[in-house]
Amino acid sequence: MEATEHRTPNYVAIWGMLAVLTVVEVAVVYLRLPRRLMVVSLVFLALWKALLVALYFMHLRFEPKRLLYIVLAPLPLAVILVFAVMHGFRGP
Amino acid sequence: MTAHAAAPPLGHDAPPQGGVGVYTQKVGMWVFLVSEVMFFTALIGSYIILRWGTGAQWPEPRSVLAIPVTALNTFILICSSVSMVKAYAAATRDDQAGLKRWLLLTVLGGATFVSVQAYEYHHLIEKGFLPSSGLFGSAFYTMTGFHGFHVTCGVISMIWVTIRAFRGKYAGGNYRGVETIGLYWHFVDLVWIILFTIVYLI
Amino acid sequence: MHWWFPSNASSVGGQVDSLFYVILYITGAVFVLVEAALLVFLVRYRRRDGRRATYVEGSTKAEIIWTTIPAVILVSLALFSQPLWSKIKNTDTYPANADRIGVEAKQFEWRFTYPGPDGKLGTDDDFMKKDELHLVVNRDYVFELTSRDVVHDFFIPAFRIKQDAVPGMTIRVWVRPTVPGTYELACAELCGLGHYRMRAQVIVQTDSAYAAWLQSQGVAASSAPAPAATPTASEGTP
Amino acid sequence: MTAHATAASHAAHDDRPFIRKYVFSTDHKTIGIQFLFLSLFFLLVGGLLAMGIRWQLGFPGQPMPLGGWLPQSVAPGGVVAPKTYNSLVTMHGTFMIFFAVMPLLVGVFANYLIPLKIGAPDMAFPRLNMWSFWLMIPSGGLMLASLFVLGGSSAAGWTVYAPLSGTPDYSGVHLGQQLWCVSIVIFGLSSLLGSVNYITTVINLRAPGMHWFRLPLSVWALFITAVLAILAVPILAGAVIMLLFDQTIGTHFFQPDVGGQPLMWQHLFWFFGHPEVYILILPAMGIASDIIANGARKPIFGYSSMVYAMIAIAFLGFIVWGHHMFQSGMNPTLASTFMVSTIVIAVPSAIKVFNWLGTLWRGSIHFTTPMLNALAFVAMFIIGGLSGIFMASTPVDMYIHGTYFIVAHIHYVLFGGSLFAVFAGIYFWYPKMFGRRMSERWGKVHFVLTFVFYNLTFFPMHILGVGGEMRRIYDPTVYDFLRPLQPINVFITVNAFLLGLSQLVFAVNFIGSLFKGEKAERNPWHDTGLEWTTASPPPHGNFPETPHVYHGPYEYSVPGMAEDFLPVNTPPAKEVA
Repeated sequence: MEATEHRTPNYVAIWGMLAVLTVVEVAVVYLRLPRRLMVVSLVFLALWKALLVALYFMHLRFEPKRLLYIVLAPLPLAVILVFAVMHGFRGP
Repeated sequence: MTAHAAAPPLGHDAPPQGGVGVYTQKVGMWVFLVSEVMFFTALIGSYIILRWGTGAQWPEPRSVLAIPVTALNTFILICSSVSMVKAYAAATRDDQAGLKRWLLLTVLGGATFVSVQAYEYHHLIEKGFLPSSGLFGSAFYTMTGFHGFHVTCGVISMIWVTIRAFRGKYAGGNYRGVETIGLYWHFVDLVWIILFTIVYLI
Repeated sequence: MHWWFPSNASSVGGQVDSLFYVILYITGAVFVLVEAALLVFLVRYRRRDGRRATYVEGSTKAEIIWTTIPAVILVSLALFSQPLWSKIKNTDTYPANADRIGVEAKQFEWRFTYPGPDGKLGTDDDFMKKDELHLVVNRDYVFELTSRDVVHDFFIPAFRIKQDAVPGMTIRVWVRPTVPGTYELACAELCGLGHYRMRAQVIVQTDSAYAAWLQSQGVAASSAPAPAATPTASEGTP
Repeated sequence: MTAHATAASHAAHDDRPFIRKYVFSTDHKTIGIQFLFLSLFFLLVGGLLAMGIRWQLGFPGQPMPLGGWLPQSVAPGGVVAPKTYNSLVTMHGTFMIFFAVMPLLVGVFANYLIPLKIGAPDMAFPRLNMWSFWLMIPSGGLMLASLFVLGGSSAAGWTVYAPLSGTPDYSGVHLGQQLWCVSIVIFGLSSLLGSVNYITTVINLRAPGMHWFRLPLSVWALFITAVLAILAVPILAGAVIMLLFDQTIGTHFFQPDVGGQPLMWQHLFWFFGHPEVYILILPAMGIASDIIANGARKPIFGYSSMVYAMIAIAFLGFIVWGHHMFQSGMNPTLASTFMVSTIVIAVPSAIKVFNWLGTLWRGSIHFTTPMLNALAFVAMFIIGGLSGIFMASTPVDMYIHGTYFIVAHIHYVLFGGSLFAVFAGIYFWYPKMFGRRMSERWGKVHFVLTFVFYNLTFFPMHILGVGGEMRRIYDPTVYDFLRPLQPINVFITVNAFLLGLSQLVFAVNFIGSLFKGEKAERNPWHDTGLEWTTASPPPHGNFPETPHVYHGPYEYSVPGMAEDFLPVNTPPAKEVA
């Protein structure tokens, strides 16, 4: 059926990448980089890892587009919620 | 969820009128995961809001938590995700021995993760870091606790799937149950990747 | 009988009321038109023998019209509301020379802290009054609203002013009373057992009456230099 | 119930034992009917609590009729105590919203109608569906139990604002509030399982030919509602869990002592709470659309814009939550943003109202009981929608926020809107559910009484609100400026009691018709929907063979046809004949 048709990705390679990214993350923390740079790179690394899991392990890359719409639906709402609430508190 | 996986014969419930083009259990699981995203949004969002939106006092996570242990635990969870996807690949090839082996490894990985987390909690509580220890304590235990709860549920379902695999329920290319539980498993892994970064590292 | 707004006694109340009436007239007109159309249709197109319904699936033109008109009216209402809202709640626009009064809500009473002779809050000569707020007519006030326990709501119907008091936050509320008299301050957010009796008096008086009241409290009028009142003496008896 | 009357005819393929058939059934129809009985029970509970509230407001400090039967701690000398009053207000809201109106609309109609209307034999996950019902039992049971525990039930309002709800020292409620939280979490799980099912079923189990734009508006509405539920309810669950932890294990999420944020509770709650309002009104819109098209014998006016309007409402419903918090101490600039989004959401609602009017225009309106209730839905929804515009305007909201104006508004939407549609739906699909018809005459009596007393009860609340009367006030006569309004309160109370009594007509009609009702044919309302092409009540598995759909959902009075309705599964060849 549809899920088996796609070329099987090299799971071991992705596993290696995830492992390396985790090591890099921990290294970033202990490198004592400037705080802003550290936060940006950590967020970037986390998103990269999350995308690898979602695209290959959950094989979203190989799913029909319409399923993607369902999956992506909550993300804008999550962002709206967090940003609106953070801006909702008055300044001192 | 898994109980139904094998019930309808393949191709029976192919959507007649342009559904999303995948089988029903998978649609159901993804819809469920969408709601899980919102659940973790409430928890992770609260953490972000409390820490960065209100100017509250916040300790450096690294001064409280043991990063190396948790990094190792992260790695274990990632490994169990890989073994899960290998189990799925084995199921699609009808490689029954591989399926059983990889499922067992996945259960082992998940159980190890939960055990390490229990050890971590024990250690932190002994040190006097409790859910009542300020906002960080509150958020830390609620977020990692609920993630741990999800992993535990995953391990229990995974044991169930493994038992079914040993009974040959996924023979003949019937991979749906394995794929569906796998989606949940990878999702839990994905949430941990985000949690680890936000709670432990930043 | 008085079955409508309490009479207005603040500088912004009139504008709030006018906005209310603008919306009331618009929605009232829409209400009458739409419900009348509904009734007319119900009578005119009731089932009668020998007549069939006309097969109509829709009309893009009609739908565009009845999408656009409400959209225009509604958006202009929002634009119309915005300046008044900003004037009332945006703390940046508050008058700089306003008198400050601390308002602390707690279960189930209001505590008003007056700045005392030096005109500043947070100094030794502040004095506190329970459930009684004295204001001078036509003077700007900025209340510093806090809560000691749960969420309360500072509601003076005659001033058309309402603002939650949230524990952990200090919220500034501007008000300019315009009519002398005695009004009521209510808590408008469920705050526990005694919520319904969490009530205070707001007494808007002339300058001289206010000064006399200050005198009776053992505090000299803010204009005259006076010996600092001790906190015990200033603790008003409720 | 009455199912056994027809069950004999298809016993061949329905040999489930009693317990699988009527108790732990996985059949969506049985589950829908179970939800119906359960939620009508909670509607009764919520209604009785409302009577207590109204008595105290109309006649403060006077002993309640039958109040002497209550324990002295709850009602000393038959007079409602202040704490009891707060409990009544809280539990009335909780029961009505979570355990009456939401299960009535979603549990009953989504379960019963979706598979029948899209031509599916059952839900995608029947066993999960059964769980979704059976989780409601512990959930509702805990909520009921909380009324009887030491310290009383939750008394912080149905919005349970922290920190009042989070700290027993402030509210005097210990266990009751915790039970509230646990019950709501279980409720959330139940609603989640149901919603996953509805969404998956609509996506994947539609009969051949039933493409998206042939779905009846009721199915569209229920589908969109389920989407709202899976996105909004988990936020509530997360927030309630944090609140529960604040109470039990000493966390500080909403406790300001070490920097927790009471406002964050309000944000999370209303991020759920506003979509919840649409969860409660969208299915009503869908049901009303179906019944109005049927009653007017006309296609729904502007079908596709009705669908897009619902989608727009659903999306906008997620970005308007702040309008519940204009006076909460939230940044006033953010409030302005919420004002604009709130104003915008009125547009799709207006489109829907005009399209219903367009449907009636040049129709041939049959005043059946369901149609009368559906028309009342439209008429009342107009009032509820228009009164909402007052609140959307931030400066006006400053005055009417937290007053009876809000109470009037929510009851015009949830009672005048949702409940009239629920009544319409029950009268309409009762023959399909039970194989018997409810009495039309008594149905009309019930409608007239409800419509009149409903308006006499809730319309005057607008005036109370303009007069400044705060909601959730135990005794309004404490305030000088409210005392002149007291005659209105007395008037409302009298009418509220009459409104409550009028529901006896419905109860007798509903229960009596189960046994004595006239036997229903397959299609008593001459409707076009698929559910009417199968037996009443439908057999297990719904359709003897998978139906094929050839037409849109509202083909009424098609020119050139003898009949004034064209069932969706009529093959095109037959149509000519």
